[in-house]
Amino acid sequence: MKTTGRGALRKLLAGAAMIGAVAFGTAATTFEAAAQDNTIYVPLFTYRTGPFAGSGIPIADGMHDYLRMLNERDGGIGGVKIVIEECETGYDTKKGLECYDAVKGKKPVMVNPWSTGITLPLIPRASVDKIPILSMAYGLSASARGDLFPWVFNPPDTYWDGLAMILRHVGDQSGGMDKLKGKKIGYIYFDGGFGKEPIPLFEQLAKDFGFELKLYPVPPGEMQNQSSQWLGVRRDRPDFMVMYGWGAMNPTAIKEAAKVNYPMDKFVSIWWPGEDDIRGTDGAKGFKMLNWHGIGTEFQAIKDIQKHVVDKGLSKAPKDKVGELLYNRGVYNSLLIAEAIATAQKVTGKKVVDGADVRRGLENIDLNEARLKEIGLAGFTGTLKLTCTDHNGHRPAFIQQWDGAKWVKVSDLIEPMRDKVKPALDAAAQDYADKNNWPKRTEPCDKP
Amino acid sequence: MDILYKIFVDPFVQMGAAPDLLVQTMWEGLVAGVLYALIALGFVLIFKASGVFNFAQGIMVVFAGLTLVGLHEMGVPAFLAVILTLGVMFLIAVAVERVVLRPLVNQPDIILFMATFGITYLLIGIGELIFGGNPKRMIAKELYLPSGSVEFQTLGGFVQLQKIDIAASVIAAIMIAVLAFFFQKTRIGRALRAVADSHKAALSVGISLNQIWVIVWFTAGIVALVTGIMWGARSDVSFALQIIALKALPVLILGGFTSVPGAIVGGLIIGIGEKLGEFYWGPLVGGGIESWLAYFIALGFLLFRPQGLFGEKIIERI
Amino acid sequence: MFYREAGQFKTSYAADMAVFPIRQDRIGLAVILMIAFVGIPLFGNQFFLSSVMIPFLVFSLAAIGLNILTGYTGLISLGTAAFMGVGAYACYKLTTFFPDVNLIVWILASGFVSALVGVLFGLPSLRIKGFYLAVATLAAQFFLQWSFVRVPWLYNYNTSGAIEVPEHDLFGIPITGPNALPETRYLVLLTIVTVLTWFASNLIHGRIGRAWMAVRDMDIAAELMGIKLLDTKLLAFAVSSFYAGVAGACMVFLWYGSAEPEVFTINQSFLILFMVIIGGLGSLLGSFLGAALIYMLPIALRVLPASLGVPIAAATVEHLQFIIVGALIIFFLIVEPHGLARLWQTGKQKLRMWPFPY
Amino acid sequence: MRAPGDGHGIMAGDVLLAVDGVSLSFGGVKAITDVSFDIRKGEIRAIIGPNGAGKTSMLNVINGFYHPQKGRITFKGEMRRRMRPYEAASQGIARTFQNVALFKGMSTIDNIMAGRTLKMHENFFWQCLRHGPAMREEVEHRRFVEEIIDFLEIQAIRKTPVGKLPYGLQKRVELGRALAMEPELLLLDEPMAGMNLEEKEDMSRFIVDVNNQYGTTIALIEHDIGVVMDLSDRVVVLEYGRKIADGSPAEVSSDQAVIDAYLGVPH
Repeated sequence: MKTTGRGALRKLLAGAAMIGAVAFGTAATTFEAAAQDNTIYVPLFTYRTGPFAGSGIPIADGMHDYLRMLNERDGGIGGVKIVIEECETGYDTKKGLECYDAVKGKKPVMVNPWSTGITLPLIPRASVDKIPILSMAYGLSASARGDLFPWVFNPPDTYWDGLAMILRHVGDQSGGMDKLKGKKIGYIYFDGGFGKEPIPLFEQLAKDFGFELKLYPVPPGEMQNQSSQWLGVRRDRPDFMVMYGWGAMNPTAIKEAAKVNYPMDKFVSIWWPGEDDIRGTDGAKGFKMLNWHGIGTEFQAIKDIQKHVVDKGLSKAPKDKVGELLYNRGVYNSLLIAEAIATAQKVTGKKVVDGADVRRGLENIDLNEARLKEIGLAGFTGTLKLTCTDHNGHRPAFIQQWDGAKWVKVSDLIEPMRDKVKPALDAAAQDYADKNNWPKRTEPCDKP
Repeated sequence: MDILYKIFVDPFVQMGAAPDLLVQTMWEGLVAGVLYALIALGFVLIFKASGVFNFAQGIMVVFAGLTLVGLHEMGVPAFLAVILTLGVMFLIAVAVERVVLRPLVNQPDIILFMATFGITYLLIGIGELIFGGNPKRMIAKELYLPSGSVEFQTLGGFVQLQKIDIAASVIAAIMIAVLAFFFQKTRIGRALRAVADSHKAALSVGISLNQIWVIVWFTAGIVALVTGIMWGARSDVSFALQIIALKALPVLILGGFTSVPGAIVGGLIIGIGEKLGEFYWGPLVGGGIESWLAYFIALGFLLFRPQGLFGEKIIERI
Repeated sequence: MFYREAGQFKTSYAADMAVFPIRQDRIGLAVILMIAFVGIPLFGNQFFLSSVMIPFLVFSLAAIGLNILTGYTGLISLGTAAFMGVGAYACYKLTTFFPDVNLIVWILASGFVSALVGVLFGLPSLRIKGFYLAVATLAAQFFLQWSFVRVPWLYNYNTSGAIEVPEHDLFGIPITGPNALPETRYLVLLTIVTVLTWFASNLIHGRIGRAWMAVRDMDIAAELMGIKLLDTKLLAFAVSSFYAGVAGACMVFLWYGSAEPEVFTINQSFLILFMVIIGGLGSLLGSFLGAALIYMLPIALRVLPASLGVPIAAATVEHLQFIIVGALIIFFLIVEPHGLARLWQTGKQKLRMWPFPY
Repeated sequence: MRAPGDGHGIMAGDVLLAVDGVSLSFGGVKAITDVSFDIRKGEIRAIIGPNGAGKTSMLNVINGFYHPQKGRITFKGEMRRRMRPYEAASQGIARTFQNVALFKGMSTIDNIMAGRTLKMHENFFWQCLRHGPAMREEVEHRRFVEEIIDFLEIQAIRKTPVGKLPYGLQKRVELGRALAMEPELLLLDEPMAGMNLEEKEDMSRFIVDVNNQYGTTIALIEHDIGVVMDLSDRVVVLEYGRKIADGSPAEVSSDQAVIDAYLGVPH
């Protein structure tokens, strides 16, 4: 070995040792530091890096900017400032858990894992740590059952509701649900937990309505390489295609669909594609997806975001991205956070609420038209009312279609098939409870 | 018996029933194979001349594509961006030679192999730091790459070829021809081959090993850029590509690590094999077998011909 | 001055063959074990235990496994994460079949399942070596990961497609599930890791370890000396996969509490490989040092600038992490291919000479 | 050390190994063509010849690393056509290599201990614990290895990684590793290549001592004709893969074909 290298190396080692010592010294203090008494601490788990960053960045911006706007405009919620802190997960469970352990000591009022993989391990911990989980339209579908999962919330819809609504739309297009008989419906999905979850219900519905179900799984490593799946589509010629995709899978699927000349208006996706997934793709016009909130900046609250946050340079979002689909999805998520905190303040009478209070707040969320108007989001989304037993709401959503440049709402609100979804939900919840020796709910319900 | 029928008869019945689909499947496989082959080609260039198994080739593809698109997003005209990207790839080649290869000369192969893991991570980090981590759309139109498709009514159905795929195949073929010419006919090319045969021999004819490394890494960088453009035009430029790029490994096993024709043929076999496998046999086990089929094809092949299709038989000496 | 073996005479071969022949080393080890078993659980806070120490131990165990294969036997593997997955799913199945049997038994048993699978994928090592073998391990990585998704039996047909860990007790104290204290989980894991590290150290210093290293350094000579190549390589695959499997089971049961197939991706395999490279190929100590560096680096990166009042965006931290890990790999391969472990040795050597360096 | 091989009924002077009409080729290239010779128990047998004569290939055939296309090899009275290197080793054939093939990352002791692998049997379980029988076995073999270390006078480099040793010492360690196998037939491939005079003298002494003290049969390839003439009992000469002479050093050195081969008379 070279002696010159060794001298440098020694210095480096000494340096590294010092950095290490400082790091863990400060790690202890930083993570020990409890939230100040007069603020509410809301950690945001975000993923601005990694393979799913394309979707993660606008969502993170939307979540952050809405809460920041409340701070700037109203001085927080109910006069209490919100401490917003992002923790980068990279959509990686390992880092997500680390984020959770990092924020746990700072008395967060809730966590938003933004990954089903991170949500699942947190579910059992929530009740022990007294930190509610808001997994907005992802996570464990069965956690919609408030009586079994008092600390977990997944409004406004489960993936099963989403499927049911998509099939309703497909039925409408065919001229009635009874016309689905003998039809062929293809399902292209991310070959992991999220994409596989709806399959049992899908199969059930196929039996009930008499259509044939064709499955096209896309393995996680092959998201950009879907030609076999679309060849299958060409062979089977399904009358409709349903997609549950994520990350790079979405744009690739839209491209491939266009390539095989699949009629785009028969291709319906769950709520995760964003503008960036489709913009500029030839032949993507007509692609449909499910959604439950407004797009654009024509809402008072979003204008306030522009005024108080974006224009002041307090946002990481580029100006033209504000109001895009996934940005507004982030806003919706933060709307729920803020509403939960506000409701908790109302229910408990306290100003500085904690996790247990916010859990009650979430259970008492009542976003009616009047309230939406009050917070400057009239027409932004449908109403949502959660209860002690219903942590989801199973709200109706609508179909929007890509007109080549933007999303256009093309359907009325579609109600999910509660009668079909409920048994599946109950069975899954029961199964989960049985397999994991799930404890009974001890938290009392608030009287509405 | 039913299972045997499904494995050994039914797929072929399907092939016969819809020959247009069979042709289409093979075409898709061919196109995927061309792209695998292009990545493998980058591996082979470097392996031949420097004995380094360059794990970073896949990430060089992403990095080149990302740089190109990133520069264009910053307002650089498309073709100027291509030239600048080539400049970046050249800088990478120089940096790799200076920082990695030169200090590690004469180390065991496995050490150099692992060093390319380091290059991989560096490139991922730098690429994301400068250009951001989200997938980007390739500037295909600005580069006058064709879009749309041509359809042939044939075989009782139709076969549809994407113009970009045709372009990719043609460009790949041209590039291979140019590389072959470069290796066979030019002075530098001959020098490169001399290095491949024996480092000492190369030194004795007065060729600087360092220059040669820079040249091969730069050549591999050019191949990476072309691959990045073609692949990016098919899907997006994103780091998710690095997993697919690993498929170049089975391609190399099939083709042999030192053979350019091997890389091409290997790429096509893997590409077509995995598409046929996924399409006709995949449904038997629920699909998605594409993620591992290539590796199993390569493994099966290895057991019978460990040196690859075009590799020379290795005689072990002591 | 203080670290010196002068005056310590070995009177038997057994004493000379001890893993730590120098008294100060033995004292040092005892101190470290004391700190690990007593100090850390007493004084470490929740975050430190559950987000630093537990992951560190899990990765150390996996790194030991990979080091046995790559560092000691010279067979490169890119499939460590998949074998961890085998361990995790095996443990999950075993605990659902026989929920009343002590969890520790099943964690170890799942290592054996993983070892079996490891041997299966190690079989091609008869014909192929070097980079070629990396492809066999890639086949394992992608095939196994596919199986975790495609075989619903493995996850008990859960609709979420994930495996969840219910509460398990050890002597009446919960060691898994949300009610298990980080201290308990840490101590259970630490015990497993300590015992298995001791086993690994014993194997490496005996006949089997020498055979592995002989195969690594000069396989032809080893063969001509009567070391059966296939047996030796397969044993390395088996032991390595055993360690990876136990690490995987511990990861899901004592750390995550639940797991999706995406946990066991190739990126995790890479991460563990980097731990081994940076820590030191062919060094048990290196496995620990490498795991510490790679796992704790991002945490330090995240916390350090913030505490110094230099806020760095979360995304930038991620990117920097890639750059630093990449640079470290190259740095270590160039300056000290034997990694952190060798630096440690060198440091000790210096100490031995001190204060008279020549 | 005990004298090995006595139990097999082969007395000193009997044929230990017979090579009979062996031919070996790689692809189209012939390495060895129809070579026959024998090695008697207890003798030092030299194989000489110009570069590329097929000497090393011959050793590789004898210990099973190459499989000849034609011919037979009889060792200790057992005839065979194919044999795995493992079998050759377990029957008592050990060797050293032209370019030192030590285990570079291991210490001198571990290298020589590795030579004891075939003699060690304690199972995996005890190996894990490194106590009880495994430790007893380890100590027992360590004692044996220490004898070899004393014999070869390499006590000082016991714990040095062999990659750091000078070439001459590496050769010595390699001899030690082969001796650790307690072979009946020891194949030495250019044991003195690249050594200075003093080192050669040492190495010659070790070879003679091994042969005398333990009665080990030795076959060696060597370029230094002087050494060969001094050491060996009988010499076989190869050229272009064929045997051109066989006999005592004196006979061989006066053979016209051998003189031609070494002086390079064109054919």
